[in-house]
Amino acid sequence: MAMLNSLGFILGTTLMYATPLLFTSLGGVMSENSGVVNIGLEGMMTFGAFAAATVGYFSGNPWLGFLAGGLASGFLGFLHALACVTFAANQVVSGIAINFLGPGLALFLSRKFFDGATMTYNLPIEMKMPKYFNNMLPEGTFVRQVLNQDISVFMAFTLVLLIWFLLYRTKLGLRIRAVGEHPKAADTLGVNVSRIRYLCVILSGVFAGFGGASMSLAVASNFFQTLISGQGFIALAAMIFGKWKPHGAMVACLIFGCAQAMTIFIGGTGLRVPQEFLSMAPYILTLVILMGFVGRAVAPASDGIPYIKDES
Amino acid sequence: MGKFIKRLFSGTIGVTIFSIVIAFIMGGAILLLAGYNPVQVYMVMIEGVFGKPKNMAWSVIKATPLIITGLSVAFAFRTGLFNIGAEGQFIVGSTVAALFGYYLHLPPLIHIPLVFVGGAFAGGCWGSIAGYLKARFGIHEVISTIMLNWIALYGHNYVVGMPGFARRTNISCDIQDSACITLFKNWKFSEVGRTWFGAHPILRDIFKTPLNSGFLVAVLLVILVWYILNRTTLGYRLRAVGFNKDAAEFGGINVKKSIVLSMFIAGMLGGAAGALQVMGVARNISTLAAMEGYGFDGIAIALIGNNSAFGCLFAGLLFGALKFGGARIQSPPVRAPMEIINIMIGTIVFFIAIPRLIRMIIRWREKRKGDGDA
Amino acid sequence: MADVDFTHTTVEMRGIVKKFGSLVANDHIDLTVHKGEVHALLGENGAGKTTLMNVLYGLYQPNSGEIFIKGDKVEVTNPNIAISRGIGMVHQHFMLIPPFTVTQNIILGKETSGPFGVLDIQKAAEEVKAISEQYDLYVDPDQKIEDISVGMQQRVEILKALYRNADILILDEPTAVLTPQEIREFITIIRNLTFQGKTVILITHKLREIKQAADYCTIIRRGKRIDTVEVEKTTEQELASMMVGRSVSFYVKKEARIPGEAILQVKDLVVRDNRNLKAVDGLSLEVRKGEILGLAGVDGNGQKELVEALTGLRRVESGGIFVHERDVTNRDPRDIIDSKVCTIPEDRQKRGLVSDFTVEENIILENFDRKPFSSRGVLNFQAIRDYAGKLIDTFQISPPDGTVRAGTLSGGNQQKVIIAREVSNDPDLLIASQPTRGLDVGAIEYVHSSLVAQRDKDKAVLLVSLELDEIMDLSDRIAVIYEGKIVGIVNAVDADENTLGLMMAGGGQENG
Amino acid sequence: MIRKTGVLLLAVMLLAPFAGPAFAKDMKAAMVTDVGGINDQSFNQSAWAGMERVRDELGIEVVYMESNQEADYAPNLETLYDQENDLIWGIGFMMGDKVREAAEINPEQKYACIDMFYQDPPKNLVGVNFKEQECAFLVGYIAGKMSKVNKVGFVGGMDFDVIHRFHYGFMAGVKTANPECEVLVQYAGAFDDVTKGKSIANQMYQKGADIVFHAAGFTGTGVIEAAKENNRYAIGVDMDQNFLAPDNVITSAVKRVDNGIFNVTRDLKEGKFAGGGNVVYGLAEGGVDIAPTSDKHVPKAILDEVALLKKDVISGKVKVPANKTEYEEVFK
Repeated sequence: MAMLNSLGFILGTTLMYATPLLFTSLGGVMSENSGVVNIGLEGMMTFGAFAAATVGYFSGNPWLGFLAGGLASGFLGFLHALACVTFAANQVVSGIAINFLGPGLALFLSRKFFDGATMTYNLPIEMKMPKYFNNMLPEGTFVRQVLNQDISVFMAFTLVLLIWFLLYRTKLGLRIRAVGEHPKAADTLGVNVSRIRYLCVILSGVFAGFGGASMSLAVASNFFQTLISGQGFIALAAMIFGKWKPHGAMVACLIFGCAQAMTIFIGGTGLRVPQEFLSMAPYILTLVILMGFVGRAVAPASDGIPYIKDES
Repeated sequence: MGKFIKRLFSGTIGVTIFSIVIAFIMGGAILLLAGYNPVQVYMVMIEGVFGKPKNMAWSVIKATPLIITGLSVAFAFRTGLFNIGAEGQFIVGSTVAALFGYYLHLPPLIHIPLVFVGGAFAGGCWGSIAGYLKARFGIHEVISTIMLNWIALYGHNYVVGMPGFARRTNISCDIQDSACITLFKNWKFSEVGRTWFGAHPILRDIFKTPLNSGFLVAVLLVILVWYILNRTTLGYRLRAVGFNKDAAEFGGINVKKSIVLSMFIAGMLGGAAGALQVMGVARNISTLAAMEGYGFDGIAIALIGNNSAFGCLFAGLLFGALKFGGARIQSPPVRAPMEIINIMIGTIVFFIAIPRLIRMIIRWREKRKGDGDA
Repeated sequence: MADVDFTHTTVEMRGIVKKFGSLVANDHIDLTVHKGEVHALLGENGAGKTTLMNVLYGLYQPNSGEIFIKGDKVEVTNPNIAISRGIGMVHQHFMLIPPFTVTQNIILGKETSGPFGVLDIQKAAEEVKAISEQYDLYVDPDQKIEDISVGMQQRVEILKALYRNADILILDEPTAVLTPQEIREFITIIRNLTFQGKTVILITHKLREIKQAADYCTIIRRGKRIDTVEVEKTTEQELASMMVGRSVSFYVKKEARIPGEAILQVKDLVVRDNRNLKAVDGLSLEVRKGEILGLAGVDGNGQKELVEALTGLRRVESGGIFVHERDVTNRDPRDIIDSKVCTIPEDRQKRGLVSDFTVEENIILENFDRKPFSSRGVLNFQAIRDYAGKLIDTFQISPPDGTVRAGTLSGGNQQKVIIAREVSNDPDLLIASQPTRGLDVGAIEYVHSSLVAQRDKDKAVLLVSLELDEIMDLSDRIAVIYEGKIVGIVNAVDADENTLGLMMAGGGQENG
Repeated sequence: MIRKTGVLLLAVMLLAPFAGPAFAKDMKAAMVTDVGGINDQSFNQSAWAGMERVRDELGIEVVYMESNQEADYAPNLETLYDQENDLIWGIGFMMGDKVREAAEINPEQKYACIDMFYQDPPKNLVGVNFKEQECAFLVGYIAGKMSKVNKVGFVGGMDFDVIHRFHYGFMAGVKTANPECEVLVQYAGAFDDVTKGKSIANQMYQKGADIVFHAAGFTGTGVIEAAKENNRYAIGVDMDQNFLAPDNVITSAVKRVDNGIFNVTRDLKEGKFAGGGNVVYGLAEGGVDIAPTSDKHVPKAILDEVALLKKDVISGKVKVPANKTEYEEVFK
């Protein structure tokens, strides 16, 4: 029973940790499959977390907040697309810019709306993302321990399915991947490379924003300066780890979340492991897994290369 | 002369200057929209940087580690690697410098270089881990350096708390005076020093800051990096690998070794920045709750400096000034959010990313001017 | 002759001008193509043929000029418009996506899909199969492009156009990668297509093909249309001088020589490719002092892997490589260069040059850490500049300035930089892999004479090329590679295209 | 060289008259926050509340500067020095050393630092400390009394002495109220990791604990989130955190940083600046307490017992342990 309880806790916590990463990672999957490197996920996630918490607070509706988080980051995604697609920018540089702009704007606006504070006001529980399954699952059972999650968790995993389906089973997905692999080939067949890249990069912002929103509206109940601190980069790593595939990213996020959950679990047992070593474990684990099991990851062939029509 | 200026502005430097100007305009617009007087804000910033000699000293102090982390990122970029890990290398460098600085008891002439080299070497080793992982396992350096940053952070926190090294909660013991590079560190607190400085208030003001020889080291490193990259066979080899590793391999260059070596050097620079910060400013290390951003600022600096060594020097000074001057805008009379600085930095980098836009504008202007002349 | 319908012009382009910055790629070009004909566009590399066709296909917008398709004036602002007007284009560098299947590549942009854009790949595959049967272009719809042969890939490209109901097919340098037999087959396919009412525009610089396949030929030189001629009424020599603007000799002058002892010996070599298959499978050969050994073969039969193994870039699984009877198997590239083996790599951009380096810097790529170019780890710029200047003079590299970025040079001059670098190392063995790919006639002549000069200096030369003409013109002996093995070695004087072609397709006698 | 020095000296002499301090008119006080920022729902915010009281009640002009990283402490202190404040506060022990350095360099300027106990401070510097263990003791007592399952939890931010005071004070309180009650303890290793705080608390609740006390900054807000979502109880820290979850935060171990700030600044105005030493605020001085909103959830009977206990602590009859050694001496 105790074993099952522990397992329930670890799985449940894994899901909680993985969710914001997963949304953001899927954002990365979208953008990079269309051939645009998005290192600005961190900035987008931060801005999304802020916008979600703010709109959530003022509207009292978590769904509006969640959407606003996506839209706000979608705006940053638009900027990134503008630079990378229209102006053929160096995509890494533009991403770095987003990483300064996102948090900068978030904190600046936060001070404007929240009385000089770099954090938003706390949301009461009824203004947070709901837990629909809370009451359906019987109290104290294993299933409940695992699945007693915010709705955002289920949304993230549904999104994995949707994006997998989109990329590998639909017309649009075929075109997205074609544009990421060989934009010129797609162009010669009348596929509008710019439009598809715009769409994907903006969507990548939207998903990163959802990732941020699932932090500020579900895991926590407000936005503050260090809420995201590095998760966007972890999500980026997870996407590479997952070989640029939605299901791969999901596995990577789960592994990462599980490492975090294990950290907490071990910290709660009597084992005298220094706190710092527990905290660094997930990162070491990720490196070890990359060394041993994954091998060389292959990005979409044209990932990171601007497509310039007239200079072939 | 006119031709020279024209060439300057259509080149990379022109793009950079243009981006900085746009950033100030954008920053101003945002401040205006938010209800602040941008002119006043900028005046406070400028006054904050240039108003007093000691403020300039502060800007230089702030700039010192940033110049070097910028160099670290730029060096890696020039050799085809993206070093997001300058942050971690900085942390490792500062940790080892603090340990060497505290536990070793040596005369300053030996101690100072030893601590510096120790920190730099540790940073180098940290960096070369990422290089090795890339060369041996093909792990992208972006992932590995992100992971290594966090590992460095927690390792650092562990060291801070080690019994015997922790002076009090969350803060380690100070390094020995013999490892300190702050100018007149003890003398300025002594009776004689105070009396002398009392008579020379401006110098007193300047040396009140933890002004240290770190900036000189930074300038030397800038020259060294420039020299290595452009004048030595080592630089030639690393750049060849950076530009085109297939051709380099074809030409008989050992690509894997070069990747490790180049991450080692980039890491050494990151570590050196950390060591100098400990030796000159902080004198101890303390528990980090989150990344401090030296490495991430370094990325922006490398980009603004166009990945050239001297570019990093100027971009670093710009950053130092923005950071020190920018912090002043939060106090009266303007009370503006200092995050405007990050927005401005982001804007600079953003426009640097799109030189095409700026070139288009320049071309368009020239064309218009040409039409006007005709 | 096909049924050319002179009453209908299918494509008419008038006064097309296309500029890239200051470069005028197309300078008021006119082109008229009639229904049912094979119309060749002849010109050197960079003459502007492909640009003109990209304009017709909507990939580029012309600065001025008009396009009429089937009598209607059309603004072709993007490929979709061209496609809807029945134009299909097969590019020289195939526009195929390697990890996609044949079907996915063919339907991209015109997908068969159900509600919500869900792909119906099954139905699409059937459609692909149907068309491939209709035109006798067999492909396996479910295979990935990266797993099929180049000839097969070309069929996929043609099917892509046919799938879009193209009746005007633009084929850009379609035969560059084919064996003589495949070329013959290909010409039959083209003929077949015209019989079925299609019009074909053939971009090429190969005169023989024009003679074999085309009805009309428009010659373009430096962006300008020189003339349009009826192929039957002209000679190869005439076409050539119109293309180059002067009379050219196809014949490479070369004295007979008696080769000396073997410099390079390869014994039972086995090398695996990127997919871990045996690309070189028990290959043996010898290159002797004072001879050019030409290695003929269809692309993808292990040439690339062989050269990579010889230069130390790829691991040898078994067998041995000996230079001057010294074992250099699995040595690193440095060692091999030091044993006086130099290489002109097949891919200038990828292997040959660091395009962001200056010409000077590229010239010392293999010697930068030696005196006089550096001492104690510090580069000596004066020595580098002097040396580079000398080579630039000797090899007539243009522009004659060592400080320009190598990437800004023309293809021919880039190749000259590589040749200058390799030849001036004074190698005993020179490996030249596709040394003339993508070069114009002048540059090709230059490269050829450089290779012959090496031979005449009593060096050994291994020439790997996909162009059979080149191999036959230059080589003293010709070895044919098929599926990683040498299937035959013949003396050049005894060689004829037919037997070589047969051997290249795997039909040759055993190693003699 | 000589000429250069000469020019420099000339410049110094010319500029010297302008660099001296101007005459202060009204009194001014300022504070530098640590990296948490001004509205951290914790002690920076509490400190600023104290400053605002100083402004409202004493008519002293007040300002603050926020720090983004450790390297900001010194320049921020310097900027405030330039603005001629009468008293400059450093908030948090992290900047204790920097405040002391500033005080030594600028002997005419008065400084104070929260949570910092100085050895031999100069005359112009005062360290202001709190007996966190005393308020933690009281909330521990409440937890011990209110736990229905004899199991409560403590989540610490980072492993060091201020947090140890909370930790062992709390343990002592719990054991005093109910020796049978088990205390689950876990440190998060961070003050800013909400997810971690939430997971740790989740685990504690899952293991059966019904009340969790945190001393963990933002990490602790995660603890309160977990309480809300699991519908259990949590105990807040530093300020009255009931507003974060009115139904779940039963009480808070309040550290009256605001009172500390107010008192020291008022003393300065009245000419009684306690420079050259430290002041320690405990229950007796009103420096720590339990939250005023405690009566919403805690039964009157228990609050009455707490009131008695408070008297005993103040009178010294009950000695509250502040670290592990002291704790083990009492509860073995």
